[in-house]
Amino acid sequence: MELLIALSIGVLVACGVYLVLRASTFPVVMGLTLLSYATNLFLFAMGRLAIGVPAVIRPDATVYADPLPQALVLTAIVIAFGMTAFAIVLALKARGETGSDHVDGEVDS
Amino acid sequence: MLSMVLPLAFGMVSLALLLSLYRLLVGPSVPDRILALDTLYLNTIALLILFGLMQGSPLYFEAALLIAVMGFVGTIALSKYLLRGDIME
Amino acid sequence: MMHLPILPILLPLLAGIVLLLLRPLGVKVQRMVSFGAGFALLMLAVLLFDASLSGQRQVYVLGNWSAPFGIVLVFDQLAALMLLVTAVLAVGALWYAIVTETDAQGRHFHVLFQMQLFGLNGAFLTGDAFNLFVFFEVLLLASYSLLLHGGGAKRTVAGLHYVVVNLVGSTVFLFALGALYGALGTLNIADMAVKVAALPAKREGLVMAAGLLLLVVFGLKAALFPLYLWLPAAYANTSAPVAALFAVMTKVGVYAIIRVHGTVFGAEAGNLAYFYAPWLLGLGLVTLLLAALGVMAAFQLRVQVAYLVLASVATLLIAVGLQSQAALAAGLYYLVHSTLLAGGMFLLADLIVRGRGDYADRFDPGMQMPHYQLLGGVFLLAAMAAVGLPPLSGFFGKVWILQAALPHPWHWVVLATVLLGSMLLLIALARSGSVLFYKVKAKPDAADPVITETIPAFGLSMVAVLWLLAAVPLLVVLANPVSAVMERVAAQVLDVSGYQSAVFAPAVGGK
Amino acid sequence: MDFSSINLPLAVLLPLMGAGLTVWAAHFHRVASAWLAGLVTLLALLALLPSLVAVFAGETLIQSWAWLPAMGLDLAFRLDGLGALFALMILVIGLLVILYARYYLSAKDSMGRFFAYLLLFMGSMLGVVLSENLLQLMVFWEMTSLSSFLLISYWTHRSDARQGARMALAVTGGGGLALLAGILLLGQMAGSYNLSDVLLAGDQIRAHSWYLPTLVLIALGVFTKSAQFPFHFWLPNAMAAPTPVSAYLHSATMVKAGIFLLARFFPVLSGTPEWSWLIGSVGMLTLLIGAYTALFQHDLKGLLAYSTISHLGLITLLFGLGTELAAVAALFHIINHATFKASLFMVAGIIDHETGSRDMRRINGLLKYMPHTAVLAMIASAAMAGVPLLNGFLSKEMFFDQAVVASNTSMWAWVIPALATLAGVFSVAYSLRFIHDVFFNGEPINLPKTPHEPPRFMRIPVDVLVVLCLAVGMLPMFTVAPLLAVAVQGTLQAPPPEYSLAVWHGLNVPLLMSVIALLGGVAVYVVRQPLFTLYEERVKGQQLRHVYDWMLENLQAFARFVTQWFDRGSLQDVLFWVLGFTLLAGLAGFLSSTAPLLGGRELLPLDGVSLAVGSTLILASLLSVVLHRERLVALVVLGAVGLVVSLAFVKFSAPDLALTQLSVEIVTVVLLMLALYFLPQYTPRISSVWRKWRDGLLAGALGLGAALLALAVMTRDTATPLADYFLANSVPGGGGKNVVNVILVDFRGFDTLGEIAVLALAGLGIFALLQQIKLYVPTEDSGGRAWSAEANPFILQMFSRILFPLMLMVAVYVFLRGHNLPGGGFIAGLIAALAIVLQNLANGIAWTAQRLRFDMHQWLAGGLLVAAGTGLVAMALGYPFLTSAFTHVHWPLVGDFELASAMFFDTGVFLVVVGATVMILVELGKLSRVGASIPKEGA
Amino acid sequence: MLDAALAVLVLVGAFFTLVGSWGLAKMPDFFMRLHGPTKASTLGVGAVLVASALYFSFNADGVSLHEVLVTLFLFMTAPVSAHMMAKAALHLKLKQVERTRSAVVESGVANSYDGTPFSRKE
Amino acid sequence: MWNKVLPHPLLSVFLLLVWLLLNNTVAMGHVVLGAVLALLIPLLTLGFWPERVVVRHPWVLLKFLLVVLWDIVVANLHVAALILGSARTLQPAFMVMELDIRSPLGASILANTISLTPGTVSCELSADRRQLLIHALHVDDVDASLREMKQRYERPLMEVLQVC
Repeated sequence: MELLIALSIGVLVACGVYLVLRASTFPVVMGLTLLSYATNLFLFAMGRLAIGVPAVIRPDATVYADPLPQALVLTAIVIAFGMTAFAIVLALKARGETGSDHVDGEVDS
Repeated sequence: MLSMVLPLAFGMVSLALLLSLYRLLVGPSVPDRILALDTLYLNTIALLILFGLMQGSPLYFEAALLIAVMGFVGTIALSKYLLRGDIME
Repeated sequence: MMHLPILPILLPLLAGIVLLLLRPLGVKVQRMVSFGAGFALLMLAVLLFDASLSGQRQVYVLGNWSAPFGIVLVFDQLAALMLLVTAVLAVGALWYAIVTETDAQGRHFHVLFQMQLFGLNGAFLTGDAFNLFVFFEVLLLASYSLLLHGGGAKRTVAGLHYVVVNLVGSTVFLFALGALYGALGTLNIADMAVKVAALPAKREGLVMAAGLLLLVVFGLKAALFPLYLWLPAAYANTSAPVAALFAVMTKVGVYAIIRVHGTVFGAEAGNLAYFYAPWLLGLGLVTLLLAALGVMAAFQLRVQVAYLVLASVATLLIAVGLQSQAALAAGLYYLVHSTLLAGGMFLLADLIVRGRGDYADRFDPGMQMPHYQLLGGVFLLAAMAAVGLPPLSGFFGKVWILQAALPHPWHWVVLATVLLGSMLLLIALARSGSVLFYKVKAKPDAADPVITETIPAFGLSMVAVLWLLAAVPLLVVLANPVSAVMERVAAQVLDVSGYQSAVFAPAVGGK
Repeated sequence: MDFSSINLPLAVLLPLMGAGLTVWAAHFHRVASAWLAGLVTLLALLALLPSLVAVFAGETLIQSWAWLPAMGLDLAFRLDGLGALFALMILVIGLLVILYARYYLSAKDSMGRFFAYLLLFMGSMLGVVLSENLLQLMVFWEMTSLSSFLLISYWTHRSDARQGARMALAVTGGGGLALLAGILLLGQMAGSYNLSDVLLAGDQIRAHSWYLPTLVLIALGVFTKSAQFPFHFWLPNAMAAPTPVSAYLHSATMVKAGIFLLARFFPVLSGTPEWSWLIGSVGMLTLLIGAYTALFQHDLKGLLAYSTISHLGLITLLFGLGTELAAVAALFHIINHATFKASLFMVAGIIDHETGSRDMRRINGLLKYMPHTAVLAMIASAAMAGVPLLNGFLSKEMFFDQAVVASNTSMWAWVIPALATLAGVFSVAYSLRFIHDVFFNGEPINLPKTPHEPPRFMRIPVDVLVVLCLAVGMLPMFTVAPLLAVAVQGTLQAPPPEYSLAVWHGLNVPLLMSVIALLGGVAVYVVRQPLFTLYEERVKGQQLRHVYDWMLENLQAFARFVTQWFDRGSLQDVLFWVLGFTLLAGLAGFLSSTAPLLGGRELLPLDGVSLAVGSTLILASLLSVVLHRERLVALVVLGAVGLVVSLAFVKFSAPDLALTQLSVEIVTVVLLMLALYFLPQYTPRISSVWRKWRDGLLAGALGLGAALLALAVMTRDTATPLADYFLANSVPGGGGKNVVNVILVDFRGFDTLGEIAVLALAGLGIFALLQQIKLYVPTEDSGGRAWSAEANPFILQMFSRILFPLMLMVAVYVFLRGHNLPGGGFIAGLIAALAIVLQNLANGIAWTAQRLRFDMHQWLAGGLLVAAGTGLVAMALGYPFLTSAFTHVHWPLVGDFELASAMFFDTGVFLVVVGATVMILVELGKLSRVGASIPKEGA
Repeated sequence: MLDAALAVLVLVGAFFTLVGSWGLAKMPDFFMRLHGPTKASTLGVGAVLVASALYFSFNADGVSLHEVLVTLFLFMTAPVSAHMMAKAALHLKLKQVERTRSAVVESGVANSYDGTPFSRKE
Repeated sequence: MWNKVLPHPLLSVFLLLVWLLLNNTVAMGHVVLGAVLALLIPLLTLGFWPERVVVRHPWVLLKFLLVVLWDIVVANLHVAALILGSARTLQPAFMVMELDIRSPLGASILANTISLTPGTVSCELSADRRQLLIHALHVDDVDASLREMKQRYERPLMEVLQVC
């Protein structure tokens, strides 16, 4: 199972990185979104994986998943959302100002 | 008995998931892919409820509820994009 | 006063909220509130700095959850120093923005400005690695908007690059933090140091990788080679008060390295003690050379100043990389000098841009600008300080660092690089000053733009420039007490066990 | 405070402070600044006088205060014989130059500025010679370079002045940096930066392994400052300065600073073969080249400049010889050279001033126009040539003598005296040229002005100096002897050796050499024509300044090349470096330890469903890359990826995360769609194949790295039971069963405060960004079809309105249960926001805005205020910020329920999330109404 | 008895879910694909939800009916989604299999919302 | 007066029900809370429902709902068979239904009902809301099929909801 998660993280990172390195703003933002998915999964996995344990305190339960990484991921998700939103609007702004979707502000060719 | 059929049910829903993924992969048209995504949402709800049954935990309900509510918005927005481009006007 | 450490965080936050609420009351009210808050922050920073001189660390246990479980703020001399520098810079930048009405060129300038301070101060005070991440994001997002304040194609493109690069940086930050948490099981910086000191050998590679990833993140903020490419365009194309405030942004990265790496991988970290230092030193040297070449290659003043910022950060990182108390003290001295100087220079560059009309700050001979004597004189002083010529603070900072480098095995390289860098800066700045102030046309060409007769609000603008540049002579005149403080700050920073015992001391009060 | 304990710094500070005053004084009357400058100089001289008595008695005065003790930098001044000699030269000649300059400067020139610079320089120079602390010496040293830059570039409109000044600054400032390094090393070796200590540590230093580098570095400082070969080229170019500046800086002071340093460090560094070779050979070369080149200058000041170079070479050579007597000769020549060269420069200035030209091919026969000046010039030139009965002769004799003494040591012995004589020959020749060409040699040719004698006071300084030349030359024992004696003592830090200042030493080898030099000089001057031709054809082009220019140009080009290559303003490049470096850093981290990559923790078994879900994730991500050109499709696929990620969170027992991820993912997709409307629908193919491979490889490597990093952690056990604390304290301490939520709003509520601040900032930032944005609004889709005419499909409208209250209900539900069950303010906020967004989607923004009149700014402010206020209440009650409290309340009818402060905090979160999300999406949605004003690109 | 009912419901639900996706994957044109997921899957999910409601009503304390809500939501949203997607497909003039009998003039479908009513094809 | 406080009593009842369903409880506390919300939310969203919705024959509505539910189940089996069978034998069709129902809500519900019942998806509603374009997966007789739908769904809906 851990292998599968690691593989997923790896693929997400690879896809995200590849898209981030593209020359137009939209793929870059998509790449950033993929990267944030990868980050969330990674951060979450850092609390180790646990299947079928209760998510809230129950009198009869003794084993729980590590809640801290979950809280961190929540924070990270929110922040990534704000950042992505900003980035995409900025991409629009750049298009408005430079007339181009190219990340370096040159006219699309 | 439930515990016996659950793996089977999981298998069927997983297969459904993969079939939807297939449609997502091959398209061919954009509405096809939107439909595939919509179906993925449905499959996911089923999967979640099955999880809940397997774990005996009611905590998966909200996720299902949310998908039912939110997935709809996604599909609507995508369809409207095809129709109007400007989804909020 | 128990709540002292959190006040520098709360003050700008509340100011930001109040500004947002008072939005309908118009720009005048906004200015008064914002500047008032900035000034209050400065007073507070002075007060706190004075309080820190006792050498006592103050730990503020947020939510009354003691470390390592809750988040703590650790207020020590280094934090106090950073707060003070930031506040001084902020007041100058804010003043300039108000008198030149830069703040009215877009929306929400003052809210964003206060939130930027909120983020900065939070980053300086927090004792928790993840909380540091959060404050980094706060200050970054505020900085994105501030950077873009006013608009324009070049600014937007530069902003886009800045934003995307920092988003990637945030991703790496989270990966590094995640790996550290996974390997050490804690997020509190002091606790991390405890865990690293007792780290099983089997986890060393993992922790080192995470530590270096973290160095990438901080290096990105600090503009370390090869991560600095976002900086020149971003700083050169934003509005002057923002660029001035940004002078402290790179220092946040340096601060984070000193704080996080210096504590977690400090003297007690066994095999991992200071393993990052050679990276800093080596990359700092390369950065310095490239920055100096950049200063030479610049075609316009603001780009040149941006590269000067880079050079100063590189010098600072070299000091940190030398990894000795003397070098650190020297580095901190240099930090104060370079931050305020860079802020002043950006404002000065803006005045020059405004004085030269369409020639702006390009290194082409234009018409004589208004107030050229005063501007030229101030430019000369600033340039001297930037190059590191005596009798200004740049010289003392640089020499102190070099002196501290002598016991280090790499002293020849450091000596050669820093001095070569200074040489290049000297040549370049002599040229730019000469072009801007000396090489003026006697009469305009037919195709020339209209000559700028006056600079609006020149006197008031100049106040901000001089406010920031005052540091340059003051650091020299007061070198004796200032250097003594820096030595104590450095000693306190390197005292990891003292930091730990302060953090883990039983909290005051209780539930 | 006793005056005699602060007079040294006072002497230095007076001119420095006077610099500011002169600018101020010039506001009243331009000449006032000159008087003030003179007064200040006089005061400085007076300040020093009381101490001179002690110095002449052989004492060394030191006055010091701590300045930057951590660095070993004290504010420390020292007056000994050497310092006194230089200080007197600086002040006395300074006084004369000020007097001279007051008449030299024309009405157009700003006197305030000139004298300010001059005093600045004077103070710096005094600082150099009076420093006890070496770092402090460095401070003043660089200040002399800087103030000389200002002085040389005084006529800023002249490009030769600007260039000459920059060259001087670059060379001397650069040399200063080398000197700085040398001094740092010296101090490190001596253990102190105080001269007194360093002077005592000579043996130790000479035996140190750093000795040679230190020597070279210090020599570099000396050579650049004192215009020694190969750095001498700046001096002739500095002649663009006003002549008083040349008279002061380039004869008596600035260029002597390097020499001063040689004298200062003589006891510490001299006496080794390295010293002799380095200093001696450079001095010799400079002596010859300077003397030779001087002859061929047509510019008066150029001749004097090269002559100066030559004489500086001579002094350097003397120090390089390393003997005590050579040092005596050197010091003596310093004094002599200062007097005659300063006066010659002043004469050159007078001639320039009165004729309007400095070209010796045009200035001829001035004797009859300005006889007085001519006499002065001839005496000074004769001194320069080393004619007996003048001061130049005495020191030159001593030089020849030492050259002969030095020659005793080697087989090539004759070389040094021979070369010295040769230099003497040229020296005589150019002195002769100066006199003959200018004052005789026919009539002036085509001069701008008719020459006449200068104002009386302009000539007085020259008179004084020439009288000094004569007095020293004829009566050395009664004039210069005491000063020289203390200077020698100060230099050697030992009692002076036996030497004689007599005019006549009998017939000996040095006298013979002098005679040869005089006769040879006359001979060379007589047959100068072929030499001139030779020089013009062969030598003139080979100047070092061209090398300097070439180097500077190439350096500039190199800088541009490197900078533009590395910083080409491309985001792709920036990201490539960042990501590549990240890979490198991670890799280096793993490789620098021998610890195994993976641990031995037992892994969870893999099941079919997970495999299906996992492969969905992987395939969908890959698909989003493959299809990324078709942006809308890629977006759909991205939605699927987000969905599967949230499914994974469910699988691994994190429902809160799943809910959040899911909501955010939908909002993100809607957001991206809103943006996509204004962007091209397809990404053009820009990347080259090579670029794709490069990016692909980097992406793959980083993906692999991330996977390995994840595995490396996951295959090891958790480190510490931090989680146990949270689990144990969540209910009793935080009052909530949902630990994740309690962490968010209580244990780590501060994080959340920052997080909502980020969100609020994103909203505000986006609001600000969208204000002046102008975008092309497409009227047809990418396939060229017109948009559907129906803005708001009817069925959608109806059902979205039905859903609205339901969704709000769900939001409230999710919010209220958050503390104990999965949910909370954030998710609830997103649901509520999405409910509002749905209304905008289905009914249009205007329609919705009419019915929901909220200013989202107030929501943001209110939310932040509520959240922060929760913390402030705790502070008011005497607890730390954000301390939580909860209680159970019993209400009739309703029953028991829990009231927690965290709930208020969560309300703040809710408000901010709704505010920010709605603000972002709706503001973006509004864009199509303000746009449409710019054309589509390419159209 | 309950167990058996649950098992049947779960199996039926999973089956219909599968059938929906099967249809999605198999059908030759978009409009035909639309039928499977929007209905079969909806019903399938509904069945699973009912099973869940039953299960928790009997296995936990108190009646659990909130699964009904999910079903309710789905029944409200799924047709709207389908409608919107169909509209989009019509707008894009997606190809239908040739044997589809069309009661509508081509242009009438494509620009369906220019306000004119559909006209019958003869 | 009541119109002001309780603009949509039906909606409020419905919301209270939803609240109790959500919380899976009929505890007094939740009833009170739910009631408060059920009052507040309609007030908040008042602008979205300017006109009152009048339901005239609740029993007809109930019957309609049951019929639809039954149709969903039965017809789903049918469609499942169609899907699993050979796709080549299917006879898809676009049909136009002339609407008699005038209530906007009614038309929407009808369209949705048709979409929900298997085999048919309502694709397009004309601007005058008098025609509905339906796609059917498999029909033998278009007109018969249309007639049946009108009979089963439109009629009861018209009874329940009529524009006043």
